[in-house]
Amino acid sequence: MSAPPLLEVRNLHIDMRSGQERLNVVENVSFSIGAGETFGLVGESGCGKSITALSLIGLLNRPLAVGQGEILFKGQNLLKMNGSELRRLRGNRISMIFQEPMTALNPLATVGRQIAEMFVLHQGSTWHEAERKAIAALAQVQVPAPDKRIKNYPHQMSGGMRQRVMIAIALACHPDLLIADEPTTALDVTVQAEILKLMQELCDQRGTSVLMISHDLGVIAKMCQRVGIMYAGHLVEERAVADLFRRPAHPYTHGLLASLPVLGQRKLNERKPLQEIEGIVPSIAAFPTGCRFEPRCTRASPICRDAVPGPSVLGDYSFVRCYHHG
Amino acid sequence: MASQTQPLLQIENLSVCFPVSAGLFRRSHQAVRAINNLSLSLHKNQCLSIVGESGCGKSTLALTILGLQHPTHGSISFDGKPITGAAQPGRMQRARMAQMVFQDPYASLNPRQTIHAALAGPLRLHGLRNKGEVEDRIATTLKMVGLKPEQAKRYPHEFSGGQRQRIGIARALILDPKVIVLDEPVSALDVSIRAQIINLLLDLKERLDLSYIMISHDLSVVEHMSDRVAVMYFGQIVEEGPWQSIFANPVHPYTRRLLAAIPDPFTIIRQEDITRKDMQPPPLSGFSYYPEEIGTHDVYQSPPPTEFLTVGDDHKVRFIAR
Amino acid sequence: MYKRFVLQSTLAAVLLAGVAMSASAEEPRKGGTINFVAPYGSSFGTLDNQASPATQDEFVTKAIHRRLYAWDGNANKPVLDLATDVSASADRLTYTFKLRQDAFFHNDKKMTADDIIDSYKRIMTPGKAYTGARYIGAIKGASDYSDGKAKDIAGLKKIDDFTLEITFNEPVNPAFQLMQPSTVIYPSGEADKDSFKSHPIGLGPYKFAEYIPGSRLTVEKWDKFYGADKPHADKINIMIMGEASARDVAFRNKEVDVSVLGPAQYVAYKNDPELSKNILEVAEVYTRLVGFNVDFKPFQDKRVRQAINYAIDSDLIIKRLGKDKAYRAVSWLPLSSPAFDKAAKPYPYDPEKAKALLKEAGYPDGFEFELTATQNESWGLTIVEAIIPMLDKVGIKVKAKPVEAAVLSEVVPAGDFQSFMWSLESGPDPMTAMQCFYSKTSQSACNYYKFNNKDFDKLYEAALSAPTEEQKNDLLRQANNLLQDEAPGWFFNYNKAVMAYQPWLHGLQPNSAELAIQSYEQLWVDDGAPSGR
Amino acid sequence: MIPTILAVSLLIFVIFSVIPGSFTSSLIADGKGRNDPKVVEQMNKEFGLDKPVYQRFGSYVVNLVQLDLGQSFRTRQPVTHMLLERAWPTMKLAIAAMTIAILIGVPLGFVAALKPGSLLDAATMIAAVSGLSLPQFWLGLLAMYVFALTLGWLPSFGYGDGGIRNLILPAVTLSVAPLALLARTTRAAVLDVMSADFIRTARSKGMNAYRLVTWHLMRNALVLIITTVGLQFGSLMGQAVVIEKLFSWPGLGSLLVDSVSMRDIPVVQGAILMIVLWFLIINTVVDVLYAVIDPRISHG
Amino acid sequence: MRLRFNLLFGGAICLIILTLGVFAPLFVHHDPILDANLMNAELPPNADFWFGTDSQGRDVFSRVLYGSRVSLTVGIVSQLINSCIGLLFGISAGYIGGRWDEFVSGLTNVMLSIPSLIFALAIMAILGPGLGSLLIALGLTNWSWTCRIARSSALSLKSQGYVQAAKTLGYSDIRIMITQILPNMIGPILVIGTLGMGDAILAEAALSYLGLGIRPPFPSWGSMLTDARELIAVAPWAAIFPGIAIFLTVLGLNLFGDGLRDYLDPHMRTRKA
Repeated sequence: MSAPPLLEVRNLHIDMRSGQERLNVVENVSFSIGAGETFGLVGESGCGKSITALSLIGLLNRPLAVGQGEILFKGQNLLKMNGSELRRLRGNRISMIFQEPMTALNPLATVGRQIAEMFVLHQGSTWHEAERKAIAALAQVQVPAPDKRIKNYPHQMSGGMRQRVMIAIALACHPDLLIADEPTTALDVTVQAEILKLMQELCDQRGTSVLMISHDLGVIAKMCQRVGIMYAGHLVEERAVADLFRRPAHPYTHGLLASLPVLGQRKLNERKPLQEIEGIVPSIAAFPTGCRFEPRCTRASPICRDAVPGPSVLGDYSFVRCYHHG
Repeated sequence: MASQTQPLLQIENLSVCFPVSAGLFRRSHQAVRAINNLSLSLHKNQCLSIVGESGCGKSTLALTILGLQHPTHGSISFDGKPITGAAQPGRMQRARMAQMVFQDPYASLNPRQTIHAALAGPLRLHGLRNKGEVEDRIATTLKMVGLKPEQAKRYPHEFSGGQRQRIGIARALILDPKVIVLDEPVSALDVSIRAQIINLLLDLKERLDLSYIMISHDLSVVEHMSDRVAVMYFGQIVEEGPWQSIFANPVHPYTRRLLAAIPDPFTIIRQEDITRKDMQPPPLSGFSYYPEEIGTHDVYQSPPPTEFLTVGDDHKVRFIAR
Repeated sequence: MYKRFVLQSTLAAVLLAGVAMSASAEEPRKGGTINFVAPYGSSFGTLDNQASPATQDEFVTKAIHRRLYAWDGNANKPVLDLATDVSASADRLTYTFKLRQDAFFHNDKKMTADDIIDSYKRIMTPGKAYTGARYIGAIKGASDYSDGKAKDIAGLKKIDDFTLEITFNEPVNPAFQLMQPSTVIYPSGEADKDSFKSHPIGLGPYKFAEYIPGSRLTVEKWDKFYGADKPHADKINIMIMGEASARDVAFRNKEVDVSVLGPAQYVAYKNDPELSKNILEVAEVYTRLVGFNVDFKPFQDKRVRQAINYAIDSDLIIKRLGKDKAYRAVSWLPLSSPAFDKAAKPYPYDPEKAKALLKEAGYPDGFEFELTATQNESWGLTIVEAIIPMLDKVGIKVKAKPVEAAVLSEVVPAGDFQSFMWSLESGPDPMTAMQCFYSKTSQSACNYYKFNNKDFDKLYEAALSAPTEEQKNDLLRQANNLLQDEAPGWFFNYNKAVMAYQPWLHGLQPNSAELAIQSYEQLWVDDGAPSGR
Repeated sequence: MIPTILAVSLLIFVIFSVIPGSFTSSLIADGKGRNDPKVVEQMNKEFGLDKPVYQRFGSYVVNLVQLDLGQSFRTRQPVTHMLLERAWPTMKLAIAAMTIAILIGVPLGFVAALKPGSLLDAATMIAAVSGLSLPQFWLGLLAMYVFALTLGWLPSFGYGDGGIRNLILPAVTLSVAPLALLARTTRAAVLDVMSADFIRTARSKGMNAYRLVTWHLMRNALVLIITTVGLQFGSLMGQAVVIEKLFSWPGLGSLLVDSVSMRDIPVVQGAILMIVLWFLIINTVVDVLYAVIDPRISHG
Repeated sequence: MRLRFNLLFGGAICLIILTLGVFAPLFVHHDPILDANLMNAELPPNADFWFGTDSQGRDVFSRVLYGSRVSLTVGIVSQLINSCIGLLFGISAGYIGGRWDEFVSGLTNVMLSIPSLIFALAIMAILGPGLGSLLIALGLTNWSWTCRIARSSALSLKSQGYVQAAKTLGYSDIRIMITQILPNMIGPILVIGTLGMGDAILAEAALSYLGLGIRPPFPSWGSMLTDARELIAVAPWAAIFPGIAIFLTVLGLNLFGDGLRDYLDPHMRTRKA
C-alpha cells in the first residue's frame, strides 16, 4: 500500500473509569486500513475489539473513554473533532453495522423510515425523496419487493432481512469506511453466507473499506485482506490473511489456529484430540502486567512477565508483539 | 456399523405439534409441527449429531428425548423399554437415563447456588444420604471434568465461561446417566476454549462409555465429534448416515448448502476452492428431493408424503415421489 | 325526640349581650348571601326529610320545610307553626287544629288540611319504612293503614280546608310528636314524583335552588313565606363540611359564615383576640357516658361501678382534654332538665376510695374490661385514651375496642359489649329520658345497661302517674339521684355546643333547637360581608 | 371485562354481607333517639334485608344484568342516578390531577434522565421520592393552610360553582403521588431506551441529540410511560377517597366513604363497580393506545 | 454516585428508625401510654418532653418512637403477607401456566381494579379496627404487584437452562419452584416489598384518617397524625413530629428500594462494568 491509508489508528488507549480506578481496556492499539481494503479484527469476547470499533466513531459510553492516541481518518484526527463535525462524518463517511439485527433497529419505526432518515440527515432530501431512495437502497441489498417492504416494521422481518436493512442503512450514503461488528454472529450459517456475500459484493462495487470485527476466523479468512489479532486489549499480531493462516507468528494465534476443528481434516478410524490453549482468558480487572498472554503461553519466559513486548516488524503493515515469535 | 445390536435409544415416528394460540382471526385447531414423523436411533457409545438451523425443531427434539416435552405421536424407547406414552417413567427414573448439557453456560447454572449445592442436590434427591459418599462423588466428578474439588464452594459468577461449561458437564454426569444430550455445547464459548471442551467431551465418552446426542449447526465440530449425523430441516430428517459418508458424499441439497456455507479459514492456505456443487448427484429416479426448494415451508400445512430411502451404506435421504 | 339547648344562666348574660343585643340594635338588612355549614357528615342523607332521622338532614329541613309544630327555644317548649289554634278533647285523645291560611308551597299552591293528611299518609305508606312512622304511628289507625288493612288513617279527619282533627291512640302531647323533622308537610301528590327527591318543595322560608350532592345545597328566598317580613337574606348556601380542620381553614379564610367548633378549636378561637369576639355557646341535652353491661361479672357489683366513677378525674378531662367544652355530668338527666337536682354533687376524684371499693368487692388487684367506643374526640376513643392511665392507677386495665358508629349502635342495643361509650340524648322530656333505666324497657330499646332496680322502678312508675308536673319532676329527681348512686355507668359530661360566626352575620339564635341548626329566616348579613355576597 | 366485573361484584357482595352494622343501626348512631323495632322490621322488609344472602345476590345479579344497580337505602333513589351525579366531579378531579402529573412529571423525568447522575437528576428524583412519601391528607391540609389561609389565593374547600378555582387545590394534592411516580417512570423509561441498541444505531447514523430524542427516544419511552399512566388513573380513584373527604369534594369517593359508614350497601356496591369499570375502561384505552404506538402489538 | 447514595442514605434512615423503634425503651423516659398527665397537656417541646406533649399530656417523643414499632410492624408484616400471597400465586401461575395461570391473572386483575385502599377499608370494617386487622387488611390487598412480577419472572426463569436441568435431574415441580425459581426472583421481590412497606405505612395513615386505624391508646403515626390534625393551630408539634416520622421512614424505604433496584438492575450493572 503506497497511498496514505484511509484510516490510521495510532497508539489508541481506552480506559474504563469508575471512581478513582482506571482500567486499561484497550492499550496501545495501532492499525490502518487502506482505501477499498477489508481489514479484520479478531479476538475473543472482552478482548476490546468492539470497543475499539465504537471509539472510531465516538460512540463510547461512560465509563469508557479514549485515554490517548490518534484516530486519523483521511488525515484528520477524529478525536480532535467537535460533536457536529463528527456527526457529519458518522453514517455519512463512516458507518456501522451491529451484531444484533433484532435490537439494533427501532421497533416502532418502519424500516423504510429508518433507511430514509439517512438521506434526510446527510443529503438534505425531503422525506418523499428519501423514501424513493430507500426503496432503491433496499433493492440493492436484494430484499424482494422493496416498495412493499419499506412499510414493514422490524418485527415483521426475519433476522437475515433485518441485517440486510442494516446494511442498506449503513451503505445508504456510500461511506468510505464500513465498520461491521460481528455482523453475522446471530444468524444461521446459510444466511450468514448470503449476508457476507452481499457485503463483499456491495463494498467491492463501491470501493468501500471495511473494518470487519469477528471472533470467527472463517469469516475473517473469507472476507479480509489483512487481519489484526487482539488478545486482552492488546493487538498482538497484524498480518496479511494468507500469511497469518500459513505462518502464525504469535503463540496465541498459533494456538488458536491449531485448536480449530477443521472440516475435512478428520481421518477415518483415527481421532486426534484437538490441540488446546490451556487456561482461561483473563478478566479486565486482572490483566497481567507484561504480555497478557503470558500465563497461558507455552513459550513464556521471565521476560514476558516484566514488560509488554514491542512490535516486531515482519513486513509491510505486519508485526507481532512477542519476544518469542516465529 | 453396529446396526444389528439393539439401539440404546430408539425414536420412532415421533411428531410434536404445538397448538397455535387462538388469535382473533386464526382458527385455533391449527398447529405448528415442530417435529414431523421423525425416526432415529442411537447406539451405545456413539455420538449422533443432529444438524440444522434455527427453527428446524432440533431443540424440541432434545426436550422430547429428555421428557420435558410430550410427543404428539410416536414413541421413544430406552434400552428397549418405552419411555413415552402410558408406561412412561417418572422424572426420577428418567434422570438416570439421560441428561443434558446446555448451550449457554451463563444461563444454565443457578446463580444463587454454589457448585456444591448444584451437584449435591440431585444426589440427595436420588437417595444418596451418606455425606461422605456425596462429597466423594462430587469431588470425583469435578476432577473428571477438569475442575478442582475445592472450587465447589464457589458460585457460578466466579467462573469463566469454559469453566461453567465444565460444571454443566459435571452436573450432567453426576447421576451417571447413559445418554447425554449436548445442545450446541461449544457455540457460546470463546474460540480458544472450544478445543478444551470438545476434547473433554470426547474423552468422557470413552472413559464413561457414554452415548451422545449432539445438536449443532457448526459442521466442523460435528465432523470432529460424531459417529452418525442427521440433517434436520423443518421438523424432518432429510439426510442421515455415518459421518464420513455425510461429509464426503452429501446428497441432499440442503446438506450440501449447509456445508458450502461454512466459511473455512484454511481454504486460503490450501489455495483450493472445493465447490461441492459440482458433485451434486441427481435424485433417485422417480423421485425428487424433498423439499424441492430450500427456504419455503409452511409450518401450518402438513407436508406431502415422503420417503426416506437408502442411497449408500447406511445412508438415507428423504425424497418425494414424483 | 330532638335536641334542645339550654342557656347556662351565667353565660347567658355575656352571650346575649354579644348576639341578641347587636341584633336588636340595628334594623336587619335585606338581601345578601349566607354561607352556612352542615358539619355533621360529608353529605346529606336524603332530601326526603320524612325518611331521615339524621341531624345533618335537619339543615335542609329548617330551610325548606315546615311542620305542624315548631320548637320555641325561648319558651323552651313546642309551639304551633302551621296552625293558629288547637283545642283538645277532654280525654286528651283528639285535637282540632285551625290551620294557617297564608302558607304557600314553593309551587304557589296554598296549604290545606289535605296536604297534612296526605303527608302523614305518605309517611305511613304500606311497604315503606319512613322514619317519620315512629311519630305518626301514634295516630289512631295509622298502623292499620300501614299494614294495608285500611284505606285511610282513621285518626285524621278533615273538617274543612283549614280545620283538621287528629285522634291519637293514647293521651299524648301531640306537640312532641308533630314537631319532629321527619313529620314535615309536603304538597299533596308531589312527593312521590321522581323529581321531588332531587327538587323538594316545602312551606319553608327558602325554596330549593340547587344541590350538588356531597358539596352544597343552595336555597333562595321564598317571597310568599308567611313569616312577617322574613326571611332577610336572599340566598343561603349550606356547605357540607364534615372535616373539622378543613372547616377551620374555611372559616378563617372567611369562606363560610359559621363553624361548629371542637374542643381543640374552641381553645384556639377563645384565645384569638378577633375570633373570640364572635362565639356562641349553649348546653345541649346530650349525656356522655360509659355504660356498663351487668352481664360482665365485675360490673354486677355496685362497688366496682362506683370505684370507676371515683377513679376517673372527670373534671380534669373536661378541663384539659375537653377544653371546658362540656359541663360535668351529675347522673343522667342534663342541666336543663326540670328534674335536674341542682344540689346534687358529682363523684369526687378519689383513687384511694376507688381502690378500697375494689378491694371490698373482691378485686384488690383490679381487673380488665373492654370498652367499645367510636372515634370521637368528645365522647369516643380520645376520652377512652385519657381514662386508661387513670384506671390503670387503681389497677383496672381498659382495653379499647374501636368500632364504627354504625357498629356501636348495633352492638350496644344487642348487648354485645362489656362497656360502651356513647353520647345519648337525655332530654328534653325527663320522663322519656328516664324510661331507659326502667327494668321493663328492653336492652334493645334503650336500657343498654340492663338496669334493674326495684326502688328506681317504683319511683318511675309513681312519676308516670303523678298528678302534677312538680310531683313528677320531684320523683324523677329522686330516681336520678338513685341512678347516680347505683352508677350503671360513668356519667361523664353534658355537651356544650360552640359555634363561631363571622362578625357580619346577625340574628343567630342562641336558643334554637340545636345550636348548629338555626332558623334561617332570622339570619341576616350586614355590609361587612365579603364583596360578591 | 365481564368476568372481572362479575367477580368483583361477587367479592364486594360477600364482603358487605358479612360486614357488622347495618343501615338501620346507623340511623341511631348519633345517639339521637332510639330505633323503633317495628320501623326497623319494616325497613328490613322494604330493603329485602330479611331475605337470605344467596337470594339477595341472585336478584342483585339479575338486576345488574339489566344495568340496574338497585335503590339507595338512604335516599330511595336509583343508585345509578346517584352515581352519575357524583361521577363527573371525580372524573374532573382525576383528569385534572393526571393532567398536572403528566404535564409536570414527564418532562421532569425526561430532563433528569438526559443527565443521569447530575445534580438536577438527583434533586428531581429526591423531590419525586419525597412526593411519594407524604401522607396525602397531611399534604392536603398543609396545602390548605398555605394556599388558602396564609396566602389567600384559592378557596380551601368545596365544589364552588364547578369552576377551576375550587379544583386546583384538591387536584394538585391528588397529583403529587402520580406526578412523582411518573417522573420516576419516565426517567427509568428514558434511561432504558437510551441504553437500547437501536439508539446506538441512531447515533451511528450521525443524528443530533434533538432528532435522536424526537425521532427515536420519545415514542419508545412513551410505551412504558403510558402503562404507568393507565395504572395510576385507576388507583387515583382510591386515593381520591381521602382527598375528596378532606376537601369536601362531591365525588364518588366521598359518597363511597359515607355510604360505607352508613351501610348503604347498594350504593357501596354500585360505587365500587363504577370505579372498577372506570379502571377497566382506562386500561382498555391504554391497550388501544399501545396498539397505536407499538406496531408489534397491532400486528399480533 | 446516585446509586450508592440512595442505597446508603435510605438504608441508614431505615436502620436508624428500626433501631429507635426496637430499642425505644432505652431512649425514652416517659411511658407512651400510661405516662399521661392531663396537667401536662399540649406542652411545647422542652427539656423533659423533647417533642412536646399531645392533648392527653403524653410525651410525643416517646409516642413517635414507640409508634415506629407499629408502623414498621404494619409495613413489614403486611408486606410479608403480600409477598407470600403474591409469590405463591405468581410463581405457580408463571411456572404451571394454563388454566391456573388464567385464573390467577383474572384474580390479579380483579384485585388491581378495586383500589386497594377501598378494599382495605372494607376489610377493616369487617374485622374492626386494630393492629391485627390492619395487618390482614393491608396484607390481603396489595399482593397483585408482587404476583405480576413473580409471574413474569417465573415465566422467563422457567426456560432458563438450570430450571430445565433441574427437571432432567428429577426435581419435582414444587422443588424447582422453591429451590430454583424463588431464589432468583428475590431481588425484584425485595424491591417491590421495600416500596410496598412505604405504601403500607402511608395506607395505615390514610385508614386512620378514615377512622379505621389501630386500637388506641397504642401509638401509631397515622393515628397520632389524625388525632393531632385539629390541634395544628394550638400544638403543631403533636402533628408535625409524627408527620416527619412518616415522611422520613417512607422516604427511607423508597430511597432504599430505589437504590436496591438500581443495584440489582442488570442495565445499571452492565453500564458500570
